[in-house]
Amino acid sequence: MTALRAMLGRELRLALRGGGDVLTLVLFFIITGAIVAFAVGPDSVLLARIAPGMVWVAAFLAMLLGLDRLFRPDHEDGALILLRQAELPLSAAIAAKVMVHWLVSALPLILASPLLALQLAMDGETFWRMVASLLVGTPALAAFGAVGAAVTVSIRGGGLIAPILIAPLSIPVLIFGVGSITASQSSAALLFLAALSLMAVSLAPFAAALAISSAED
Amino acid sequence: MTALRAMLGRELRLALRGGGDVLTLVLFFIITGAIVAFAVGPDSVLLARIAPGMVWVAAFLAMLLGLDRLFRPDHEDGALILLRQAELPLSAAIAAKVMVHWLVSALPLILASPLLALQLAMDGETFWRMVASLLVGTPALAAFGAVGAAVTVSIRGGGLIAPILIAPLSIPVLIFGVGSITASQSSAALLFLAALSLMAVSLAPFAAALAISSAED
Amino acid sequence: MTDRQVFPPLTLRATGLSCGRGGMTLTADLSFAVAPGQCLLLRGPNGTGKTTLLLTLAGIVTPLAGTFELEGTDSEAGPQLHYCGHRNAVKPRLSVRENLDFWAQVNGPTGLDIQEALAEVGLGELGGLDAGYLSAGQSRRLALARLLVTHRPLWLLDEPTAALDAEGHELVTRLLDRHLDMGGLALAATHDPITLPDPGRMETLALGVRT
Amino acid sequence: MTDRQVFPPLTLRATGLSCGRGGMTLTADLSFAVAPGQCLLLRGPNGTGKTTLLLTLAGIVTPLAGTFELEGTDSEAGPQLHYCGHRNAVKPRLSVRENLDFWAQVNGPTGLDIQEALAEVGLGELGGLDAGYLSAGQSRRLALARLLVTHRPLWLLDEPTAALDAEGHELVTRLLDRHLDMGGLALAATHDPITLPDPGRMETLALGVRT
Amino acid sequence: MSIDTTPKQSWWSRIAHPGQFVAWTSPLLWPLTILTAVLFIIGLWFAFFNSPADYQMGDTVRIMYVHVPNAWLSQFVYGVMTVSALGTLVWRHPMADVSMKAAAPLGAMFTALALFTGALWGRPTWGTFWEWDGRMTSTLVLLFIYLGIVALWRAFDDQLRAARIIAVFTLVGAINIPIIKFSVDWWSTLHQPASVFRADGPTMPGSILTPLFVMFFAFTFLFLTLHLKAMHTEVKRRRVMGLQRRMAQGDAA
Amino acid sequence: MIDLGPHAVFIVWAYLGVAMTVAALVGWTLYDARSTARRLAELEARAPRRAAR
Ligand code: HEM
Ligand SMILES: Nc1ncnc2c1ncn2[C@@H]1O[C@H](COP(=O)(O)OP(=O)(O)OP(=O)(O)O)[C@@H](O)[C@H]1O
Ligand SMILES: Nc1ncnc2c1ncn2[C@@H]1O[C@H](COP(=O)(O)OP(=O)(O)OP(=O)(O)O)[C@@H](O)[C@H]1O
Ligand SMILES: [Mg+2]
Ligand SMILES: [Mg+2]
Repeated sequence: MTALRAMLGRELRLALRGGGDVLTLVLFFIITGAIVAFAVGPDSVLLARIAPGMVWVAAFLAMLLGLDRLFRPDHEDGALILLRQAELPLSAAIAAKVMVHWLVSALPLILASPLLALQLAMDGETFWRMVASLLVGTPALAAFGAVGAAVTVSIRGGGLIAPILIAPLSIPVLIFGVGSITASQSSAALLFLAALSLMAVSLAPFAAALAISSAED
Repeated sequence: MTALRAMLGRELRLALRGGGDVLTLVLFFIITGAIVAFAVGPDSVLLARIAPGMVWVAAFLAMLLGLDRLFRPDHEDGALILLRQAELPLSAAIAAKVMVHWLVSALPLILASPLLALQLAMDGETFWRMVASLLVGTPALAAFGAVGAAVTVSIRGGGLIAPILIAPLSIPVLIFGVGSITASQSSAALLFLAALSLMAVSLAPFAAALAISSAED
Repeated sequence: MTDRQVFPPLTLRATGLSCGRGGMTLTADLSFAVAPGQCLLLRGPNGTGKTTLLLTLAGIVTPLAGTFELEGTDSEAGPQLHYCGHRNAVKPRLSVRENLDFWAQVNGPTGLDIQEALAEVGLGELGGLDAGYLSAGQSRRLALARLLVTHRPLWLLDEPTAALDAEGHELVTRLLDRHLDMGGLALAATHDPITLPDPGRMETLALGVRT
Repeated sequence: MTDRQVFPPLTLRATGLSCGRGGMTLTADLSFAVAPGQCLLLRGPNGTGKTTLLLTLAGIVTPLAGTFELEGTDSEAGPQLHYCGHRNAVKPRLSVRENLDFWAQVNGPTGLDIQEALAEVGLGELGGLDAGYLSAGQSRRLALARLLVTHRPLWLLDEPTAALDAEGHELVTRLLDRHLDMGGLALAATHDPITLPDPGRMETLALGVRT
Repeated sequence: MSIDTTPKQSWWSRIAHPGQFVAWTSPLLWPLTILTAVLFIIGLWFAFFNSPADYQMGDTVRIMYVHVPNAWLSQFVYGVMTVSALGTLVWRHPMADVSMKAAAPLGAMFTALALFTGALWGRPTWGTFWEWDGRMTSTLVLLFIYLGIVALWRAFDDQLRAARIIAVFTLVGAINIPIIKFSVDWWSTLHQPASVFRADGPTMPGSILTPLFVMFFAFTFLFLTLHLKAMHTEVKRRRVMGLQRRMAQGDAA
Repeated sequence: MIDLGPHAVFIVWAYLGVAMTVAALVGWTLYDARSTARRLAELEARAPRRAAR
């Protein structure tokens, strides 16, 4: 337990001391909203129509940005080899990483989402549904991202492959995420999203650990 | 001259031999298009409206994704120090890097743009305007990105400054880029974009070189 | 650390072990046994597969043929070895103490106290410093301190003395000697001379001469 | 390489030089001069500022006080020095030959031919291999080959023998000796003993004892 | 961490050794090729000369004889890859990763062909090449997954090491594909009121079923043949890479 | 040839496209097999000592 706490603490410190990563993410998220709003023009009906989708696309793309930093630094300075020999199981270490990844790359987006809602002329009720759907759905994105990053970590310079691998896998998250904002049966979609997140979060650390421990050096 | 050619060749090889080869990037854009369709829904009128914005967001994202690989590997394995002592001026080396960055992260997008246009239900005329605007505008993104990456790599904890630095520079590019696809005075926007790119590309290598060479190790 | 023989008596035995990278055999058909309190030095020119052998024993690289086993461990016990490779796994953004503390927690703090371990490797006063500021030798010392904060019977050291000064060489010898005293095992690949006070504890395995 | 004294007679002179990192003085008030054909060995425990001094002379770190100068260069000439640091600047994705060729082009191919240089450092047959596959010592050899493909009078070597085997130590000695023969200058920070055939060419600067 | 190398005298170990696998399965190649060719000839003859036009879709029903087999194979090949991935991860069977690698580009091609023929069929029947229909869309996603796997194989320079990692990803994909299918169905019914009709009524007359089945087997055997051949090539390619590396290293120990 | 009705273009294109792709794949498979076998033979001729491993 203390080992897991130590892992969480280390990851958080590394992520936060690293500096601008979080800010880049948030800025990217907001810029995406601004650009789309600009492209569509001042048609608030249309904007509101596309808003749920755009929020999810922006969130998905923003979460891709931090992916390469999940395992690569540890791979390159030899820490990943040592983690494979730690008392703490590798999958637990990865679970901690996924959690911190979510904390530093999804949570800031959710906190910044009011700005996006404003840009995309979202009404109050939709806004709250969006917050709920992001809260419930982004863990799945983080988990899939971890699998993608783990699979590509031993590829030198393979930064772009991970997004390609996980984008098709993330489509259900996107569909249910958008569905839980717009659809008439939004609560059903939200439930599904929750189930998906739960499954992804509970399985991904093991898959990622398997991928990492079957990579040589 | 041969030194510059060697630099270009090395950067190209490094970029292409990694996982980030052109096929991967092309795939990335196609998948981005599909993601947008999944999120917004299969309504071709809607898709066409947001298409210009999405194209530029995708381009921006692709450039951001590759940014970390611009100077960081060279910084970490000590090559950046050696480049400061090379016969080839550092700014020339950086210019080569920016050029290759554009070649591997913007050009494939432009090549893949017909597929993106298809997915997002763009009409023929818009498509050509998009190609023109991407061709003219992406160099500026690459150049600004290089400055941001240089600042980040050289200043410890300078991570925080970089995004704040790039964001205000990139937003005009994105706005004019989108403008030159949609707006009625698209040729004016395109001209502006060209001026911006020209300025950015010619100044950025010097700014980046200054940032790097004023950093201690 | 005060009591000797803290480890159960283990023996590392390899029979017919062939290691290699990318399908290419580097060290063929090795058989050796390392008894408790014994240190095996791996020697050989650059590129003969010392690192590869250590990685194989650490379970990172799959052996091409043959087997090896740490006899005497009960299967319940967790990882039994420390690998200390070329790269130090030091995070520049964390302080020296945070770096070490992290590994102590993650591996189980069964060994020395953090501060003691830092003092032992000569970093006692740098605990609060950002680890990115450490010199090459200091980073190496920090990596060695990791071996001290968690007791594990088998040490796999890859050029432990790299970047260390004369005092650092002594430090490595001292640490190794104490580890063997406690009944530990060690394999060390090195180009520098390492001489333990009791030469009977050291054996040398010279890997094939190439290139 | 056949003719001796290919470099103009240069002298590296430092007067009252203080180097340090982050505002903290490490080596205070150094004065020394290195004449053509001379090698200055920097010695001292870990963390005393050998690397910092070399980086200062390479122009990467600004000195805290004092000056240094390479006397005898005309200001038109490009960079006059090779810095060979702890890290090897070897790109894993490029082949060994491509790696070396790149630096030859970028620094100006005024020295040995690529293949000759590789043979010189003992990598003659690995030219086509992906550099990521090189062992630690082989990578170091590749870094040393970079010094050979471009002639530059001043060599700043940071632990040149790190990770090298016995034959590699000889290689470094041989390369240094030949460089001094040609009228070159060298500064080397090292923990290993380096002995040139002609001891008159070597001087030692022991840096202060800290921590 | 130990590897058992004691020889087992079962067929399992006979195909476990790459060299023996090639020697053992090579005689199968020609019969498979001939069988495939014969099936194609019969199937095409049926498809063009011995089957009626559908009363509803007219002659376009003939596209079905290439569409459905490809669509089926697009999923079957993923099944083959999944089983191979299990073989790599669970049984560490050396031929499993070869099979996995050889199948990926074939699967991508069959999926692409399913999309292509489907699109060409959609135009006359639905009046559009592309509709965001559930089945079509999930096939598109499947294509992305295939292409991702192909890209992944290309990105690793050490194919032996790549196999286990890619096996993990293949299995993750296998879990996810049913979810994708389901979610896409849900999505398109959500967005699209019943504008799409499907002509896959259960009442297919036998005269249509016969060519369908023959073509179905023809394509399946085509896959088996190509897969086997590609596996042989892959085994040889690995030996080439091993030899090249050894040669690049000079006289290895 | 039989009459394919009003949509002959689509049918013909579907079959042609499938045929061309399959042909290309078969061709590529054969080419790949041949060139790999040739390289293997070359290498084994150059390094006969280690031909079998
Ligand atoms: C790009 C467009 C299309 C794609 C990706 C696609 C994909 C698929 C898939 C995945 C199957 C299931 C195969 C199996 O499980 O064995 C299938 C079967 C089938 N498709 Fe398509 N399809 C497309 C267009 C069409 C069109 C336009 C029609 C006809 C109007 C059509 C008619 C059928 C029929 C009759 C079957 C077989 C019946 C069945 O398995 O239920 N498809 N297709
Ligand atoms: N991933 C890899 N794939 C193929 N060959 C590799 C790989 N990694 C290393 N090698 C090769 O294996 C050989 C041995 O490497 P290793 O690192 O084990 O040597 P070493 O004995 O530790 O040498 P050193 O003393 O220089 O550290 C080298 O010749 C290298 O080219
Ligand atoms: N950026 C920095 N800011 C502040 N202090 C630093 C910085 N970089 C290094 N130091 C400190 O400078 C000191 C000397 O570092 P340096 O690398 O020069 O030592 P060294 O003599 O080369 O040691 P070694 O033999 O271990 O390589 C160290 O004590 C280190 O803590
Ligand atoms: Mg080694
Ligand atoms: Mg140093």
